[in-house]
Amino acid sequence: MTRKGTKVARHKAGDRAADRRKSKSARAQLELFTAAKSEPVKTHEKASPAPPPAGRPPVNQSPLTATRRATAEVLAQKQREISVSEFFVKNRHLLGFDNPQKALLTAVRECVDNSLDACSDAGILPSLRIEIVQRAENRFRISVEDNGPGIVRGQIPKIFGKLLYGSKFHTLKQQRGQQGIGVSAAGMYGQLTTGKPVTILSRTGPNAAAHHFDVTVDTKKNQPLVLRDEKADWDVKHGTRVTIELEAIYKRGRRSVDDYIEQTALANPHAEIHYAPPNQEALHYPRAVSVLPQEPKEIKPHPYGVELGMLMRLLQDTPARTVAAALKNDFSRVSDKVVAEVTKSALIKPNARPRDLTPSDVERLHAVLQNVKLMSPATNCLSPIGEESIRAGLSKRFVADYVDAVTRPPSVYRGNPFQVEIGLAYGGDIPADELIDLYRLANRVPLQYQSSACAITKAVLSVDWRAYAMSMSKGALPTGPMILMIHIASVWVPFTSESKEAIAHYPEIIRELRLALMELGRRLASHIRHRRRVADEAKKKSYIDKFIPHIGIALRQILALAEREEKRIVTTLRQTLERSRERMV
Amino acid sequence: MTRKGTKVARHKAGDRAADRRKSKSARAQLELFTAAKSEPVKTHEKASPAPPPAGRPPVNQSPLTATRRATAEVLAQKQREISVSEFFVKNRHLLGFDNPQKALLTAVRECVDNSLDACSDAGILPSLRIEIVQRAENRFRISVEDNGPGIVRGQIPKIFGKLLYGSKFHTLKQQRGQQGIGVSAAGMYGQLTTGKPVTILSRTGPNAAAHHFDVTVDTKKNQPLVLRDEKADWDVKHGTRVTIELEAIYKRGRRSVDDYIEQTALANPHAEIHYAPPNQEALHYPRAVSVLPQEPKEIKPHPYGVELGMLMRLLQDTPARTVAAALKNDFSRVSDKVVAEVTKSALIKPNARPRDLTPSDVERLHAVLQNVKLMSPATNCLSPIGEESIRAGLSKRFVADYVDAVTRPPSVYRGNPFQVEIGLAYGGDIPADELIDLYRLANRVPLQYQSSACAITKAVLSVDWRAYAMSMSKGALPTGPMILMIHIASVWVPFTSESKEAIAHYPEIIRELRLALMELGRRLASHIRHRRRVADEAKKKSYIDKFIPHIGIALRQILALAEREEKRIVTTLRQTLERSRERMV
Amino acid sequence: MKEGVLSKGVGSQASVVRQITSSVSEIHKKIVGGRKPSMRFPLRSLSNVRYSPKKGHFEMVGKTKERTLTVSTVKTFAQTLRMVALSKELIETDDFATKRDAYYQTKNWDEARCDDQVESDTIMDDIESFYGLNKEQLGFRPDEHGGLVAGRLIVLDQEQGTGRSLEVDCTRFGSGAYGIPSAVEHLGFKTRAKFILAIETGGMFERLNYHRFWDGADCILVSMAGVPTRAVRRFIRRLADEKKLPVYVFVDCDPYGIGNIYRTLKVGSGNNAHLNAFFCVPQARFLGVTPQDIIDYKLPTHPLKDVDIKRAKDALKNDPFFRHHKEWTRSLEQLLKMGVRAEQQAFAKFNLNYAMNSYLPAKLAHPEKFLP
Amino acid sequence: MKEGVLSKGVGSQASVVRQITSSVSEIHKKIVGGRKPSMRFPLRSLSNVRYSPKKGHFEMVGKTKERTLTVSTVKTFAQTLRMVALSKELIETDDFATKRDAYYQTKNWDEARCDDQVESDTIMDDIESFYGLNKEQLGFRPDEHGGLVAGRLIVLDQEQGTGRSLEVDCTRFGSGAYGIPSAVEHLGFKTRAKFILAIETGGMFERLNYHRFWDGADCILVSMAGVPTRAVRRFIRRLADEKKLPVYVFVDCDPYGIGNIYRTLKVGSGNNAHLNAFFCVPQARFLGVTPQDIIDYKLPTHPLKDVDIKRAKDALKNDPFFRHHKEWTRSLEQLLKMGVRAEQQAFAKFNLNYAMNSYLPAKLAHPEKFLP
Repeated sequence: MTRKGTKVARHKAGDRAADRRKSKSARAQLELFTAAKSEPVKTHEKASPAPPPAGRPPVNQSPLTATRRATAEVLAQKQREISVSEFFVKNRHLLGFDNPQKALLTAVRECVDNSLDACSDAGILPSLRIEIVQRAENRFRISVEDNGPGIVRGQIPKIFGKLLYGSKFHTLKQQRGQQGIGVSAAGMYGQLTTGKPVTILSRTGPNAAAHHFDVTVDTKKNQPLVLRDEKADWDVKHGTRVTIELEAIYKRGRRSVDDYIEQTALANPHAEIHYAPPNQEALHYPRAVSVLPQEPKEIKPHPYGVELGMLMRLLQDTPARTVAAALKNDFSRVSDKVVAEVTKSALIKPNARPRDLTPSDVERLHAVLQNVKLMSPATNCLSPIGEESIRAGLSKRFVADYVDAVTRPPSVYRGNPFQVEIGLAYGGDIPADELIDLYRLANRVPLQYQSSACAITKAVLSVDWRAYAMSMSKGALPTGPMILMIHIASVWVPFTSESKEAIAHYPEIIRELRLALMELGRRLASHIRHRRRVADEAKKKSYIDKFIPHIGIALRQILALAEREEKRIVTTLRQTLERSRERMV
Repeated sequence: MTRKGTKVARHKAGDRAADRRKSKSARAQLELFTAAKSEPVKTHEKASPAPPPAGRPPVNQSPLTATRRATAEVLAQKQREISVSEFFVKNRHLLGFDNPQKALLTAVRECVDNSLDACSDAGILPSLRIEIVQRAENRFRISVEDNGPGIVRGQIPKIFGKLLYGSKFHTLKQQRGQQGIGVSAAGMYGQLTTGKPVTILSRTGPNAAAHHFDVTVDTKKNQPLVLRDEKADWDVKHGTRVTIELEAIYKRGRRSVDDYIEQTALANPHAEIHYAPPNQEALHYPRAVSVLPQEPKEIKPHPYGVELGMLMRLLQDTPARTVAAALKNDFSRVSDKVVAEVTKSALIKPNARPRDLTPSDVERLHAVLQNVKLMSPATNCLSPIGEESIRAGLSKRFVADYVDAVTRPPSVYRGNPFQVEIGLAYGGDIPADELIDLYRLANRVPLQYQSSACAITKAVLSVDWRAYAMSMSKGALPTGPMILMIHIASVWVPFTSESKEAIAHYPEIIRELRLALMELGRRLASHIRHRRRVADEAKKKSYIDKFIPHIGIALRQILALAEREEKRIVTTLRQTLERSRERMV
Repeated sequence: MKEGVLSKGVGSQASVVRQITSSVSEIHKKIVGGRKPSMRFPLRSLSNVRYSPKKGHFEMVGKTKERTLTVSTVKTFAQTLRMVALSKELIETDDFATKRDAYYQTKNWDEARCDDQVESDTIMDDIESFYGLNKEQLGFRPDEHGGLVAGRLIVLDQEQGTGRSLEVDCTRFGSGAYGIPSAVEHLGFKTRAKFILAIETGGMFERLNYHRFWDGADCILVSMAGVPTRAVRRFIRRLADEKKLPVYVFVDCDPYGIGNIYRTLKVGSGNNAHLNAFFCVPQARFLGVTPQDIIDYKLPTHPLKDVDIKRAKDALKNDPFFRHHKEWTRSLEQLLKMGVRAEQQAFAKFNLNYAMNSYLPAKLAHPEKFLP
Repeated sequence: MKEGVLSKGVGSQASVVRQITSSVSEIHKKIVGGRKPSMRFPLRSLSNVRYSPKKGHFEMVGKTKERTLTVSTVKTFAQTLRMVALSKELIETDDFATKRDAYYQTKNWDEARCDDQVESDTIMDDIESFYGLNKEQLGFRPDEHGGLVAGRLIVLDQEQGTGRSLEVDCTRFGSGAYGIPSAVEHLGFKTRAKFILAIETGGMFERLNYHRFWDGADCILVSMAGVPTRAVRRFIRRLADEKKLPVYVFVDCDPYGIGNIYRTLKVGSGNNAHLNAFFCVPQARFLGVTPQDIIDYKLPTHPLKDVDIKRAKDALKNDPFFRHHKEWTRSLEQLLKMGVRAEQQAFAKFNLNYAMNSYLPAKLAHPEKFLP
C-alpha cells in the first residue's frame, strides 16, 4: 500500500468517526473501532488454508452477544404477508415497465393480447381500434377497443384491479396472455405515474347494457378499488374498450409501438386493426384471411418433463382410486398399454392406491415415465399461423423473389406441447449487404426486446448458414437479402422474464427451431443454386456469339488466313458448338 | 416463390386438411378454408397506406359471429385467483433456478443471506457452518447453520412454507434479503425436484427448546404444510439450521459456490465461516474484524423520486390531519422550512386536509417536491463495509503492490438511499496481461451472474481507464494487474430480476459508481506515475556511471587524445553532472 | 533478329514461331472438320510436383489436363488464341510486352478483354506450359526486374536497331553496377571468374563491390535484393551453365533467407514447377550465414519471430527439398532450438569489413563444407 | 582519397573532418572547464517547414532545439559522440557504413548500444542536421538503393584502391543498364544530352531503352521504380545541376504518382526538410500522364481507390506545394471529379510502342506546357 493511498483513506476514516461521535451510542463502538484499527487482526491464511478441525467444533458462541439488538420474539412481530401488487410495484421492471418508452409498448401490448385472446375464445374475427393520444410531454392516454364478447359486470373490477387473477394460468392451451398479470399491471403503472384509474367500457351483447368502470388497485391488499360503476351509452354491439393514462415516451422506428402493431398484423392475418398513433395519420391493416384460426383446445399435461415433486403432489391430490386411473386421467397420451409398461418397469401394482406409494415408488415411476415411448401431445391445443398464411403475409409485406415457410409438427418440452413455425423471405428489395432481419413471435405476439438472450436468436446463430449460400460471421446473424419470421406456439411459452421478451433456452425448443431452419435453409440453397444455374446457362449461350469471332480473328492472324476463311471458321465452329449444346440439354 | 417451395407447402396443407375432416365441425371450416385459398385476399397496401376514414367508422361487427365459441358469461366462470407459489413454480427461472448448477448456488445463497441478516438484526457476530453433501449424481443436500437469534416456533412454517412472507419487504433499511421469497423458493425448488421437505432446526435461547420442523409449500394455496413439528436435542445455545435436498450440479471455479463463499467472507469481514464442500476438505474463514458493522436503521422514504400515484395514495391514507403534518411524518428530511417552501410553490395551504387536495393539487405538489433542495437521506439506514475493512480484506486476499478504497457518501435514487464503495488492488501477483477481475456485491452479497447486464459493469466500462495509466479496448474491461471490488449498499437494491444477479441502470447509481471509480483511478494513476518517476530517477542516476565513459572514448577517438586526458574528461564530467543533480533534488 | 546470340534449337525465335504455327494449324483443321479442338496442359499444382535430387529442382510428375473447346471454355479458348497471336507478333517484330502491357493489349479484344491482370497472367501461364517455353521466349516479360552485377564478367549484348555487338565489362562500373535486364535469353558471357557469389542484401553487395572483393577473389558478384526475380535467376543459371561456374549463396541466417531466397534460387518454387527447368540454379550451394556460424562467430542476433518459426517448421514438415537433405534438416532444427536469427550484416559488429576480410575468405577456403 | 572528384568546399572530406574536430573540441573545452556542453539542432518537424517557391523545395523555417548534457541526456549525448567518432573514422579510412552496418557497430558500445535500428537512425539524423551535411558526406549510406540509367551519359568514377579514372558509358549496355550506387557524391558526368527523363516504372524504362529512345530524343533515361530513393534523387539533382539539364518526369496519373513520386522528387519531403537542399530536384517538370491526357487520349482507366481519393484530398488541403501552384490544384480537382486513374503503360492498349512513338514526341514538342 503506498503512502498516498493510505493517507487519503485515513483522512476519510477520520471524517466518518467524527460523524459517529454525534450519535448517542457511538462512544463504545468508536473505541472498539479504534482498537480494531491499531491492532493487526489475525485472519484466514490464503496460502495454506487451515485443515478442518477434527470432529465438529461447536459453532462460535460470540462473546459479544451482550450487544444483542433484538430477540427472536421481537423479530417475529415484524413478519408479515406481502401483497403481490406491492411486490410488483417495487419490481415493475420485471413486468416490462423499466422505462417510459418500453412502458408504452408493454401497456399497448397487454391490452391487445387480452382483446385478441377474448375474440379467439369467443370465436369472433377480431377487429381492433388502437389509439394513442399525447396528453403532455411525457404523458399519453392509450385506448384499445375490440369487438370481443365483452366482460360481465361482476368480473370487471377483479380483471383490471387485481394481479394474478385470470382465466389463463390454469389452462393448458395456446394463448397470448398467461399469468393474469399483464393488463392489471399496466393499469397499476398508469395509476402510479399519473394517479388516474383505468377506464373500462364493456358490453356483452346487443341486449345487454354497456358498463362504464373506473378502477384502481389497492396495492396493499391486491384488491380492486372501484371509483365509478355506471351504465353507459355505447353504439357497439359487443366488445370492450380499455383506456389507460400513463407516463410514457413515444418513439418511432425499431422496437416502437408502430413496429409492434405491424408485426402483430403479420402474425394475425385474421385480425383487422385500426391504429391511430399520436399526432400522425391513422393506419388501417385490413384482414388478410377471413377465417378464424382453429380454436386451440385445452389439454392435460404430458408426462415428459413432469418433475418428481409435481408427480408426488399429483398422486396425493388425485381423486382416482388407482395408480393406473390417476395416470390415465391426469395426463394426456397415457394409454392402458403405457400404464401396464410403466407400472411393470417401476415395480408398482397398477391398482395400488395412489396415496399408498412410498417416495421411492414415486421416484422409480418418475424415472420410468421419462423414458417410456409416448405419443406426442395432442396438436389441437395449439393454433399455428400455418404455412399458407405465413407465406401470404410475407409476400404481402415484402417485395421478395422467394418466400417459403415451414410449420413443424408439435413437440413437447417439460410436458408442455409447443410448435415452431418459420417464414423466410429472400431477395427482391430486401437489403443484401446487411445482417438479416429476425422477427420473433410467441403465441402470435411479437417479441421486441432482449433478442440476444432469446432461444430463437440462439438457434438462428447455431445454424451454419454458409452451407445454404448465405454469408455469416462468427457470433453474428447471417448477412444477405433475407428475413426470418419465427413463431413459437405453446400452451406455456417459457419466457426468461415476466416482461415476455425472450424465450428460455430449452434444448427441445432449440432443436425444433434448428430442424425448421435447416429445412428452410436447404430449400433456399437449392433455390439460389437453381437461379445461379439458370443465369449461368443464359450467360454461356451468349458466349457463343461473343467469343467465337475472336477465335476467328486469332486464327487468321496466326495462320495469315484470308477473310473468307475466317468467316468459315466462325460459321463452322458455331454450328459445332450449338449442336453439342442441344445434345447436352 | 419457387416451384419447390410451393409444392412442399401444398402437400403439408393437404395433410392438415385431412386431419380436420375427422373433427365434427370441420366441414364448414374446410369449405371456408378452401375458398380462402383459391381466392386472392385483398389486403393492407404497403406502398400507400389507406388514409384514415373520415369520422369514426363503427368497428367491424364480424359477419362470422355465428361461429362464436363462448360468451362473456362462459368465460367469466373460468376466471380464478392464482397463487403466487404456483406462479413461481412455473416461472422459477425468475428466482435463479434456471439450471441445476445455478440452483445450488441460489439455494446456498438464500440460506446464507437469511442467516447473516438475522445475526445483524440481533446484533450477533455471525458464525456460519455451511455444508454440501452429495446424495446421488445430480442430488445434493445443503445445510446452513447460524448462531443467530433463532426463530420462534409459530413463525417457522410460514417463513419456510409461504412465498412473499417476511419481515424485510416493508422495512426501508439495508438488508441482504428483500422480498420474503428466497428461502421458501429454495425449499419449493427442492420439494419439486426431489419431493423432500425443508428441514429446520431452531432455538431461540439457552432456556428455550430446540424445534425440529419438516415443511413443504402447498403451492395451490401458497400456504405451509407441516410434515413434522417436534422438540429436539441440539447442543447449540441459539441459532437456526436449514437443510434442503435438491437436484443440482456442483462445479468448482468461477461462479461456483466456493467462489461465492470466498467473496462473502471478503464482504463480511466480521463473519466466521466454516465451509464443507462436497467430497473435499473443509475450509475455515476466520473473522477478520471482531466488531459488528454499525446497525442499519429503518428510515422513512425520501421525497426525491416518489411517484405521483404513490404520493396520491399516501395523502389518502395518512392519519395526519394536515398536509404539513403528512409530509413531515411520512417522509424523511422534510423540515418545517421545506414544508413552507413546498406548499407555497404548489399553491396549497399547509393546513389543508390531505384528503381534500384535488388531483391537480397533488400533481403540483409532486412536481415541486422533485425540485426542492433537500438534505440527503439519513446515512444510518446503510451499513457500508468501510474503507479500512475493504483495504484490510483485499490486502489479505491478494498479493498486491497497492490497495485503495473509497466509500462514497450516501445518495438517493427514486427515494431510496444507497451508497457505493469500491476497493482496488493493483500490481503484485495480479496478472498484468488479462482483463481485470471485477467483484460485484450488493448489500454484502456477491453477484455472480449477468455481469454484462449490471450497472456496475456498465459504470466500469464507461470510465476511460486509459486516462489512469491502464490499457483498455472499446467495449471491454480494462486490461492490467488490477482487481475491483464494488459494493452497493441500499435500503432497496434494484435488481433487474428476482434472481438478484444484476443491478438496474439507474443514472444516480451509475453516477456515484463513476465518481468513486474516477477518484480511485486518479489516485492509482498518481501512484503508477510516482512509481515510474522513482524508477526513472534511479535509472538516470545509473546513467552517469554507464554513459560518461563513452563520452570519454568518443572524445579521445575524435580528437586523438591521450589516455590521461580521457580519464580527466570522465572525472570532470561526472563531478559536473552530480553537482547539478544535487541542485535539482 | 537476334538469332546470332540465341541457340538454334528449342526456344530459338524461329522454332517458337514454328511451334505456334503448327499447333494452331491443328486447331484450325479440327474446327473446319466440324470437330471440337482441344489443348493439353501439364497440371500446375503442388500435387503434380516432386523434388528431383538428380536434376536438382522441383519438377512436374506429368499429370495433365485437357481443355476442349465447348460452350463453357469458349471464352478462355478465344483469349488463349488471341494471346498466342500477340506472342507470334512480338517475336516476328522483335519486340516484347511486359505482363502489364499485355493486359492493356487485351483491352482491344472487346468482350474477350481481361478484367484484371490476374486473368491475362493466367492465360500467359497456360501458354507457357502448353508450349513448354518460358514467357521471355514467347516475347513476354515480367514487370519486376532488378538485380545488379559487378566483377569479372563481360556481358555480350547487341545494339537494338544496328545489331552491333556490345561488350559490357562489369569490372568497369566503379561504385556503380550492371543492371540485369528483365529478359536475358539473348545475352552471352565472357569470363574467367572462378565462381559466382549471389548476395541477399544491396548493402553487402555494395561493400564488396566498393572494395573490389571480386578482384582478389576472382569472382562475379550478383545482388539479389531479396527473393531473386525470374531475370536474376535465369541470368545466374545461364551464366553458371555456359561457363560451368559454381554458385555460392550468401544470405541472412533466418528461415526467410534459407527457405525463401536460397531455396527459390536453387530449386524453384512448387507452384511454378513448369518453369523450374529454366529458372532454378541447381548448382547453387549455401555459403552462409549458417546456424553454426552464429555460434562460431558469436554473432549478434535477434529472436526468431512467430512467422519465422512457422516458416521453418513448415519447411521441415512439408518441403521436399529440405526433407531430402539431412544436413538441412539438422541445420533448421538447430536454428529453431537456438530461437534466434542473424543477418549477414551482423559481422559489422566486429568491424565493417570483417565479413569481407575474414569470414568470406575462411569460408571460401572450404566450399566442400557448404550446405547443399 | 577521392578528393579528385569531390569539390573542395563545404562537404568535401577534408572540410567534414575539420567541422567534426572543431565542434568536438568545443565540447571538450566546456567539459574540462566544468561546464555542461550543448548541441543545437534544427527542429525536424512539420512545424518548422515551409515551401519555398523560389528555391523550389521545402525548407526549414529556422526553429532549433538545444540539447544540453544532463543526466537525462547523457545517454543520447554519448551515443551521438560515438557515432560522430565512427563517421570521422569512415571518412579518414575512405570507407562507408550502411545504416544497418552502423546499427551493428553500436553493438560494441556496451550499455550505450542501440536496441533497434530506429534508435541508431535517429542519432544519424541528429548528426546530419547538426552539421548541415547529408549522411553520405558523413560516410553513411542508406540500405536501399536502386535506380537504373541508360542513354547519352558518361559517368565519371574511379577504381577503389588504384584510384584510376573510369568512364562508364551508359549508351553501351545493350538491354542492360547502369545501376546507381547508394552514394553518388563522388561521381562526375560527361554528357551532351538535352534533358533527363525520369520514369516511374521499370517496364516503361525497359521499353524505351530497348528501342533506344534516348538515341533519337538525345536524352538520359532514369528508372525510379516507384518513389525514388535518396541516391536516385541526389544523382538526378547533381547531374541536372552540373550539366544544366531540364528534368522531365513521366509517371502514372494517380495521386501516388503525382503526390508521392513526383512531389518527393521535386520538392522533397516535409519531415526530412533538413535534407531537401541536397535531395530534391527543383528543376523537375511534370510531363505526364496528366488528367487531361486521360481525356485527350481516351486512355483505359481504373476507378480511384479510397486511399487515392484520401491522398488527393489531403494534398489539396494540406500540401503547401500543390496549394501554391494553381495548375496543380486544378488538375487534382479534375482527377477527383473524373474519379479514375490511368497508368503510363495504359498506352499499350493502342499499340505497344504508342507511348514511345506518339505520346512522348507530341509532349516533348511543348515542354512549356508541362505542369510545374
